[in-house]
Amino acid sequence: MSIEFTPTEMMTIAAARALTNDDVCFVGIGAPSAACNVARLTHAPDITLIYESGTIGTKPDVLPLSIGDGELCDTALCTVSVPEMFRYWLQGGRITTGFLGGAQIDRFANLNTTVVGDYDKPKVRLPGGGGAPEIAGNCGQIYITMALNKRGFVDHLDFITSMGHGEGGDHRAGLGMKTKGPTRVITDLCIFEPDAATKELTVVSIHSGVSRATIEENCGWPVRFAETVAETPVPTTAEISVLRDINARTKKAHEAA
Amino acid sequence: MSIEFTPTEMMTIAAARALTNDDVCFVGIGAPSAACNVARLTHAPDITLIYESGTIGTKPDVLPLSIGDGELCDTALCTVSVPEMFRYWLQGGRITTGFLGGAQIDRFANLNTTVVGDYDKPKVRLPGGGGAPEIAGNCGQIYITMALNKRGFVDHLDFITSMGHGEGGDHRAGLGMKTKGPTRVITDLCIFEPDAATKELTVVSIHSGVSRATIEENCGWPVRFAETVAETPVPTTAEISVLRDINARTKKAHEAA
Amino acid sequence: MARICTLSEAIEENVRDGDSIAMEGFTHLIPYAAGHEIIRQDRKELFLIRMTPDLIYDQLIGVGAARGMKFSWGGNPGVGSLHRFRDAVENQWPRPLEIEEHSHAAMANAYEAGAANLPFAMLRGYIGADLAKVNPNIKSITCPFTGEVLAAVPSIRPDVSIIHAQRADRKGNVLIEGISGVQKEAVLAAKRSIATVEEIVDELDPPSPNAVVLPTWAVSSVVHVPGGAFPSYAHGYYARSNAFYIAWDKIARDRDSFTAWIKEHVRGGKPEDFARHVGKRSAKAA
Amino acid sequence: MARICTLSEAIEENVRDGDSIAMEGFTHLIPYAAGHEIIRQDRKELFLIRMTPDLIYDQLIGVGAARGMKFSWGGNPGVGSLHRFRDAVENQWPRPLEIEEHSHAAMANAYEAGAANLPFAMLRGYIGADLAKVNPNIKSITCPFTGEVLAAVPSIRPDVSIIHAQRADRKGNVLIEGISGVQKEAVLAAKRSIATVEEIVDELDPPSPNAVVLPTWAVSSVVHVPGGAFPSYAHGYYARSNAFYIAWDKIARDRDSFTAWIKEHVRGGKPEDFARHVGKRSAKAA
Repeated sequence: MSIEFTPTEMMTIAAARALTNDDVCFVGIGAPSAACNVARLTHAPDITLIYESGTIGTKPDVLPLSIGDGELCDTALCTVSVPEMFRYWLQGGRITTGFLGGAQIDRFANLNTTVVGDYDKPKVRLPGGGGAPEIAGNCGQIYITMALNKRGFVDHLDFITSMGHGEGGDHRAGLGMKTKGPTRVITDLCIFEPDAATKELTVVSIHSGVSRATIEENCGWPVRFAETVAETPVPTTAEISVLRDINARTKKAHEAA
Repeated sequence: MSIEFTPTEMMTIAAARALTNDDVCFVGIGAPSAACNVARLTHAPDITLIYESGTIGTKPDVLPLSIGDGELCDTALCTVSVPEMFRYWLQGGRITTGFLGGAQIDRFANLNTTVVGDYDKPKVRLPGGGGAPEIAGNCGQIYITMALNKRGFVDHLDFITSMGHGEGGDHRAGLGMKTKGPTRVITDLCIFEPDAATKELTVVSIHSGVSRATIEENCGWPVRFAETVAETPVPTTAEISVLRDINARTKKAHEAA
Repeated sequence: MARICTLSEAIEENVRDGDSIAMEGFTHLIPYAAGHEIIRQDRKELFLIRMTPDLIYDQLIGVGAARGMKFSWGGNPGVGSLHRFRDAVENQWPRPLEIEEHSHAAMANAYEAGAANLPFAMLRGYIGADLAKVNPNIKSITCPFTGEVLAAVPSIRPDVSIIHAQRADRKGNVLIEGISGVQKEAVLAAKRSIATVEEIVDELDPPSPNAVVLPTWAVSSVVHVPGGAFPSYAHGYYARSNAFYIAWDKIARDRDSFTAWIKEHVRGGKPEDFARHVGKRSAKAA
Repeated sequence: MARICTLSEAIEENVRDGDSIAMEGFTHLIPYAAGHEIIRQDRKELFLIRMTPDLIYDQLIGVGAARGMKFSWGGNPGVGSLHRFRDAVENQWPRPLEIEEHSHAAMANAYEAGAANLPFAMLRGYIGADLAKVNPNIKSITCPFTGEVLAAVPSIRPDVSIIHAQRADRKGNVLIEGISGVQKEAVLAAKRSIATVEEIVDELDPPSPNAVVLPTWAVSSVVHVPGGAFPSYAHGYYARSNAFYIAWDKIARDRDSFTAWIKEHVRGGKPEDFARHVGKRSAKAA
């Protein structure tokens, strides 16, 4: 029996699988939030989800539209102030995994969510960094989820909002950062991991039915593939049904509200 | 009709009278705690009392033995963490009046509660400063209550635990301190205030029945008297009965517990 | 002691042309009714401070009330752009907007330092990030014990801070419950402050000794404005109107439709209008 | 995830000879039972950290378990001296005690900085005070924006912190209610941590979303020790034994009576002994 699924569903489920029961996860809105909650509702029921609004150990029944929806507080173990969240919990080094996305990413997993064009005279003014600069620096490791396309995966960033591996190699460690930085970039077509030495993003797994050519066509830099590239296992019936259920509940809730 | 009262009662009541309804008061244990609560139970029912344990707007029915008795939390508007108390409320400049006492005081209202003798080889090791150094610096003004005797009112302090007016004059302002420092020292025999120019403690009011000679005999430095020295009004029946009632309730509670 | 008064009086007394102003609420408890009153009273040359400008500052920017803004994330959460903010930055409409941009961590620390009466905040932050290159208010500080270098930003000390909260008692003590964001810090860091509240009650009766309470003597004005956080929400009273946030995208995308909306709903409105959102939404309350 | 275990196991696993150790609780919730277990397990060369050493450290100092102590107020609250502490400082009995002395504000800020993973804390403090002359760990820092000079102290990062709290659930999440002191900061600043609790319950059910809760993954060990804060108190469970604090003055004044007391009540005691204080004192509970 084969299951129909969209590339976005595959991306979310691949991201969910990267999480474990022991993770303490700083969750962003959008794809990360879906992935983290699918993990919680499938293989990682004891995962700790934290949203930057201050909600710790939250178990939302529908996905929040904002980072601080009431649902997050209602279902949390506790809720702390935003200064405490950033000081004791994020900077305190208590978060194992941070999830980030962005408008643009480069081959060293640096992210831009600030401006397209010149900072002082931007072509497009994006929302800005929010929590990202310090999430990138203070979480044990970073997962990134973004759809793979040339608008997002670019050869050169106009602005580095949050540092990934900088210029590659040991750049990050050289700046005194003790955390791992981005260890995985999960897209709708494939999964990248940084090369152990150069830190350049390298395809390690390709989603079912996707060709190398499609990946290359959709990426703004010449794509490197690992020596052994896996095929990402297709979503299971359980994974897909949990994801679709939560998306349906979410849609209904947001439209009603 | 004349009321019998002890010098300690007079001291506490004189201190209570210095407080107003608008004061936000950082309360120490012992005489300050009695004075602040007598003020609250007589002429200043809306005074805000804060104890360094984090209890804000507390209204104890019995005086606490420690700075963090349950009674303080039970009757408080709210209770904050100790770092918040010292950061947002004391350092934040939100306290109008701080109450201090000490083992020793000098003529410029500097206090010692740290050591008698050399710091490294003390003759007597006292408890130390606790909140005093920053209470002295960050409250709008400071009241001090201490029994007047030669052991406490000394010509020279072995150790300055908390700064009053330093070496006098504009010493305090010269160190960048914007608060007033000690504005009144209330003893069991008289009330001192710092001279406007020199900041030397000067007797401005003498308790009923006390002679200038008695004050001079009990003070470790040559006492200055203000040009006009008032006679401290004797306690009213109401003041005395409120003080004795709270002391009686307190004694009963502490012995029972 | 806080003065309990009308919203019009509170804005009149506390918000002045040219002020730096922080209106806080992290998704939750955003003081929209107060924002509308500022527009009605036609305040000018404001320097806006807020971690997430949100619709409330999109409105103030769009009417031209702001000369500048300090912020850390300027989007419509879960929806997309703040079009009035973008129009001001990209096209200087209706006027140029000076921006001072930080990260959330830096803003949160800067509020915290302001509440603690410190001149600056330090954090492990901004490493490898370009923001430090374009914002002269991001400097560094060296630990005198370890030699480590940390980021430093000035503390936030607004002329006035405005928050919305669940309840106040008749003395003006204010209780905040749920996602409390940086509201306590914003109030304590400011020279003057206003709290609009859902209810004024005889007894505040906080659910725990450790509840988030602002004593009356730490707040300038307290105003009863039921529904005053709509389309944001008040935990225990009404839920967030995600539908309004989604609808705002279309309203604000176009200058004319934005201006028409402001004319009808803000300039032609009054604080009491917010009360209807409580009834409408209370079924969703916790 | 915290391991729920016996007090003996928790001390065995988390407290090592030579450790820096913070046992916190500001008058309230002082972890006395854990202190006694450390004495029974004969830990040596500890560096004690605590704002108010109180009877708990008077006992550890008196048995010779400590090489040094960092503190800000070393008295018996409302009663007088800590005689074992004084005997150690004045007469080096039973051994010399290295002291690092601060103010409350500095200690509170240093714990806060430790929890925030900062190397130092800054404060408006110590101005004109002699402590800065005798403690090399009081330095200064200059604001890079205003040029103001502030006091700086190293952050506190204990090897192990121990607290007592009201409740934990079966996963090991811990709730503190009432005067919460610096306990949250002490636990988050430490490498390892123990919470002894009055009760272990199925549902933690905090009274407010903003209650003081330590998640299980932020604590190493959780131990059920009813009455474990006696003669201090547990808000909602039992009141402070002011009478014991007063009685301690006489017990501790004399080396022999102190040693006899330790022999009978600590070395000859067990964690379960603390439970009787709950029953005895529960009538006074809030």
